[in-house]
Amino acid sequence: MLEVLRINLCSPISLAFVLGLFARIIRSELSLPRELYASLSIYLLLALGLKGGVELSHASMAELAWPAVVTLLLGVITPCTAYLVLRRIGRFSIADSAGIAAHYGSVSAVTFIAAQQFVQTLGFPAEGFMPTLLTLLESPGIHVALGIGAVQTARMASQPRADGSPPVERRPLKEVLHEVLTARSMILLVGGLACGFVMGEKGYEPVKPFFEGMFKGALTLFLLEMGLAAGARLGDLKSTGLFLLAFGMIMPILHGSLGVFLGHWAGLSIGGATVLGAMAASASYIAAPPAVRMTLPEANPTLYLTAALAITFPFNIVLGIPIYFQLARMLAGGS
Amino acid sequence: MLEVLRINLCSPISLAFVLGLFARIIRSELSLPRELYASLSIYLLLALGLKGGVELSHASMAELAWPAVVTLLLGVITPCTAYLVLRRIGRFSIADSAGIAAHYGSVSAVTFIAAQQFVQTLGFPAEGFMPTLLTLLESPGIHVALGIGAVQTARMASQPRADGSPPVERRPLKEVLHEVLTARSMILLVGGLACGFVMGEKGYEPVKPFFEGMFKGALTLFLLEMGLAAGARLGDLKSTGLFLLAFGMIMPILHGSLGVFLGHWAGLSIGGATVLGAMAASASYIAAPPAVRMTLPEANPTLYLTAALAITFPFNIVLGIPIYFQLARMLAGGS
Amino acid sequence: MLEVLRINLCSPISLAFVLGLFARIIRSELSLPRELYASLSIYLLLALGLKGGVELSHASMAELAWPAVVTLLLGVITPCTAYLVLRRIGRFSIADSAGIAAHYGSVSAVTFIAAQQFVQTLGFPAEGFMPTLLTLLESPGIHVALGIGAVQTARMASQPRADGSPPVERRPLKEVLHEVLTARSMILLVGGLACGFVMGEKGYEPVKPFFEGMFKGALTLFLLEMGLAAGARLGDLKSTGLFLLAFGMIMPILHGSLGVFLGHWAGLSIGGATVLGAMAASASYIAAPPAVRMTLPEANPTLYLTAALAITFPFNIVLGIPIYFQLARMLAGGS
Amino acid sequence: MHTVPLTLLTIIGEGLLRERLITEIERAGAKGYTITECSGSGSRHRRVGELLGENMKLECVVSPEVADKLLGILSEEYFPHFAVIAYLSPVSVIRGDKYV
Amino acid sequence: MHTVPLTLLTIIGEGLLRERLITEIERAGAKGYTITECSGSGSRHRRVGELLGENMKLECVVSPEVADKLLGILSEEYFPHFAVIAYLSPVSVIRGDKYV
Amino acid sequence: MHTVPLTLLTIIGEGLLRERLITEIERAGAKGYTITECSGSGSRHRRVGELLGENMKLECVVSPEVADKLLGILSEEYFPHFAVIAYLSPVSVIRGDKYV
Ligand SMILES: Nc1ncnc2c1ncn2[C@@H]1O[C@H](COP(=O)(O)O)[C@@H](O)[C@H]1O
Ligand SMILES: Nc1ncnc2c1ncn2[C@@H]1O[C@H](COP(=O)(O)O)[C@@H](O)[C@H]1O
Ligand SMILES: Nc1ncnc2c1ncn2[C@@H]1O[C@H](COP(=O)(O)O)[C@@H](O)[C@H]1O
Ligand code: NA
Ligand code: NA
Ligand code: NA
Repeated sequence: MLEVLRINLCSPISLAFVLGLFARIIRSELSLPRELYASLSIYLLLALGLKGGVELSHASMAELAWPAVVTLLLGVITPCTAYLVLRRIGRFSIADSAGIAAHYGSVSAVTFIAAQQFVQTLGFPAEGFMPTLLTLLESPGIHVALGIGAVQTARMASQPRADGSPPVERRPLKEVLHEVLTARSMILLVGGLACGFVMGEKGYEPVKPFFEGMFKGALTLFLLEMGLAAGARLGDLKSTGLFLLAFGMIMPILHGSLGVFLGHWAGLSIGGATVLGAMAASASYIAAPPAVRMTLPEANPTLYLTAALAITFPFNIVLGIPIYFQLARMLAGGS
Repeated sequence: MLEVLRINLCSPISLAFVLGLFARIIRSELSLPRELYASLSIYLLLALGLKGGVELSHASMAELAWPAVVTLLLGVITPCTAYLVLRRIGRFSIADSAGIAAHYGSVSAVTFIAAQQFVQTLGFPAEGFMPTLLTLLESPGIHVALGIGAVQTARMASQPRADGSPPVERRPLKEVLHEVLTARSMILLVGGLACGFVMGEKGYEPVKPFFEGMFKGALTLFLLEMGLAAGARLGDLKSTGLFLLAFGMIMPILHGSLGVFLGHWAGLSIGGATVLGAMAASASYIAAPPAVRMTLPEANPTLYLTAALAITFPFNIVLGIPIYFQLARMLAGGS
Repeated sequence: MLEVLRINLCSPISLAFVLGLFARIIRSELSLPRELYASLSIYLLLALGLKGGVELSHASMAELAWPAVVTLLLGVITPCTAYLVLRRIGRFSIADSAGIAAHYGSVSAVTFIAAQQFVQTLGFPAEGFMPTLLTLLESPGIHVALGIGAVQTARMASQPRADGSPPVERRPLKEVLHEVLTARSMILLVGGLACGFVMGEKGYEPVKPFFEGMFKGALTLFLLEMGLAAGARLGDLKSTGLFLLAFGMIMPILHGSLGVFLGHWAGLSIGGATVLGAMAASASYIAAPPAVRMTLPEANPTLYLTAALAITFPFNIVLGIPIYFQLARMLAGGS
Repeated sequence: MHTVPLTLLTIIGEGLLRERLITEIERAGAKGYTITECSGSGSRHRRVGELLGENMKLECVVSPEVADKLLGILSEEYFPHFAVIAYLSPVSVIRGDKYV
Repeated sequence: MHTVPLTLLTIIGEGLLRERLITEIERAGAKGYTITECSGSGSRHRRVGELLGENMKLECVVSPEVADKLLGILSEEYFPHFAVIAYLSPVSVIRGDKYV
Repeated sequence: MHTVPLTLLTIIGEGLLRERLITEIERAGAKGYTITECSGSGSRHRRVGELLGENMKLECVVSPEVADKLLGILSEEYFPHFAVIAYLSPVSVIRGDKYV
């Protein structure tokens, strides 16, 4: 385990993240241009999709079926457990509980990629169809949690305006769904998968140096920015309290273990189960925040952004992934 | 022909374009940062120029002469045919006809690149000096069309102001020429050609992984953005009318065939003739729009932008290039 | 010497710089997006650091000691010589002299990289720990020069405000130091060195295609932008006068020769001494300008920006580096 | 030139609200608007373009009535939950009918 | 502080006009200007930074006379063909002679 | 809506001054501010985002007293050495106590 941890800590990904964190802690002016951040995330998601699509063309439906089912299951269970823990034990308001739960029900693409790279480095590559599972896990959790929030606050019943017109905010659920399904990350991932699937190995060949050769380097740069973003939130840790700190590290272990178990049960390899565990354990900080902000404006953004970005993300990158891997290996050994 | 079409449709370039188009049609929020778009276009033009320059150092003046002559000829003929068709058959206003003609008289660098990649994939690489022809075709068509517009409207005779000073807009032709010749795309292409020529194979070697290895991947990303831009214009198709829709697909076939014929006649290979055809068939959406907007402000931008970007560009990428290739192959077979 | 000059002039780096310069001279609208410039400089500095860190893990403290000492020495001597020449011979004001001296006491990372590439191309690679020296030379010169300026003008004694509060500008020296030490370029270089050191060859392997394979191409693009920036300052040459023009070319030769001598004396190879010479000869245009602007607002920015960017930078890239190389070779031959 | 006095309504706040606020002002009768990206700080802390995006400034030239109506909507439905401020300033335009 | 009343002229429109409008205002006597990138919508449809580029906002502090002269030029030569609007607002500055 | 008259202070100048100016206005009593990137030209030549960075526009809604105090500081300590201008304009806000 210690050796696994050491390898993980000395990877360019972890080091870049730590460098970013460190730069913020010593209050350096270093910052990546916003457009570079956006460009890198577009590149990473599209590359992930393309590669996944090319590999998907080799996979059979049968292989995919059970993993897909357990992934969707995770998308329903994790927002509920997160909500219950926050509301009952943490005593957060309904809006705050639902808002944070939406983040933990969804998934962080970078955590996914980091887990994928990690198991590959150790010689246990995950299944080629994992990016497909990633797309399945992205949105259900957000909707489940926002649904809980809506039902609990009965917020939908807000009054029409003096002149009889409905307030702009009261958007039909269809609209929210459309927004999440057509979100940038969805289009790039699903679109990439489709394009990769259609072009196949042969079409992929000429663009491989760009989308595969550069991938790890681009990811390193991206994690520098993630470190900077997480570092900027460290100061908020004081105001968010000890409970959230514990939540942000224990919840991932619970969700991650569940993910590993279900993945193993569904027939995934050690690498695949590890990655599914990391997905379940991760909290979204791309898709969830705007959806929550617009639908549950009463929820305090500091809470969910800090938990997802400054606690759970680094926890998973540094400690979580090796733990899920260890667990997956134990399970595989025992089966 | 069908096989050629299939190969073209399953290439990363076409698929990325379709993905962009699709994202706009389902009203996704996906958009590439403007700076990424600008960076990619700078990269593509410079890479094109450098590569072309390195290869130009192997070419003899004699080989280049006739192809250059027919290229310039195309730069004079195509804006005139486009203008006449628009004005006489389409019954567009003088300004609109001249404005659209300026776009079809110039050339789209991305269409050029797509054609180049296409013939290369099929094993019929175009001549190394093609980028030189691209630079020759970029500006004449714009000037010819704007000249026609100016003469026809006698717009140059606008009144001086009350205080006797001339209006700012009345710019001497020299200025317009300077603008087009020093435009970004010109500098990058011509400058790249010159740099590539001077550095030669040996100087090019160390930067090859960047400028050549990444080229197709970067092009794929660029076409995603082109698809988004074209998709944003699809809605305007309704207001621009059926005639422009037909024009945007038939004119390229005519200009493209002419280009292939002249290219073949001037001694170009099958690949070279195909690329020259694609150049003649293509409509500019980088150099032409601002020149037309500033010189012929009465022309409706919706018309020329929609025709060039939402009709002719996709038509060429998906159908046109394979057609010009088929034609070039027939000509070569019959000669 | 002539052959060395020719090789240098036909390198992609020099050619791209000249292209940028040329584009500005003919008043082209070409410009790189600011974010691309920022992204490239982040990439170059981080890549430089990482590579240097990986190689540092092979170096012994003993090898590094003397080169580090002479580098720090250069950081103290060069701002003083520059100040004296400017103040005594050039008759510049105290603020202007100190401001310009701060630039010549610090170092230009791009000049460093260009020198490194140059000696490598010629088969005389510099020591792997050179980036470490670069970080040592970045800040001392700025502080020495600003210190001279502060002492000479006794500017620190400015009056408190009417209401008794101190003016915002009067920052304790600790703050200025913090700013320079945590500046973007410092974090990226030093951070990159540390990360590279920790990850070692094995961790570096997967990100090498990105950080090493793309390096020269990215540098080429960056020099295009440098050419544009230098070209934009050419017009100011008229107002800055002949003395500064001479200063911007003679000072680098003096500082460069001193650097080569000290480097040779400290045991550096021909390549290493050349690079140390180029570092000493170069003038900073990243770290120094904002520090000088904020601390010595009376100093005229046109003077220091034009000298550093439009005179000394191109001089070093085109002529200086080959000269320092020639000198280093002579010294090595004579020893 | 003959100018007409109108009101410039400036709304500054979280960029996420962009589409929603555009819908609001168009429904209230604004004939156009201009949006600028910005950053800033107020009672709800410094906001400088993090994960939830930058601030934006939305400006529209409208009649005093439309401005008043929009201020009402903003203060009731936006000020409580979102980081938003709004203010009015007097402007003079030519072709006043373009804006009302 | 002693302040002087002057006029702030704001011109919003297609970014392509940048150089031409700068020439206009300098010829009319403006001593400085500030340009911001923006996007927007008006009678000539939504313009959000497509192929013809974004909108821009050009602001200059000028004397009322210069402002009036510029409004005249804009309304005659620019409003008919280009997507442009302009408005005036009252401002107070110190060192008033800097602007006239 | 019931609105309160306040003052909008606009400061335009070198982007490098950002942090220093924020400190100034906060010390003077401003409760918030908004910053926009811009470029421009004035008596100290055209400045378009070169090595020393672009210009910035800092806007804050404040009481007339705070505005006056800030104009004083600016004109004494900033106008002589830095490329900066500042002007005041009248605005109306609701929830006026938020700004003072
Ligand atoms: N009422 C308005 N308020 C604020 N900005 C406007 C308004 N109308 C137009 N604009 C801006 O001016 C540009 C040109 O307007 P137009 O000529 O009406 O298309 C638009 O793209 C907007 O940025
Ligand atoms: N007094 C002020 N002057 C200028 N802008 C302000 C002021 N107060 C707030 N803002 C802007 O309005 C946004 C939201 O303010 P708030 O709701 O107070 O957090 C801030 O992020 C600032 O951009
Ligand atoms: N008359 C003006 N109107 C609008 N902005 C101005 C004016 N004069 C100067 N500026 C802005 O203020 C900055 C500094 O001006 P200056 O100190 O005159 O060089 C310029 O770069 C412009 O952005
Ligand atoms: Na999760
Ligand atoms: Na054409
Ligand atoms: Na130096």
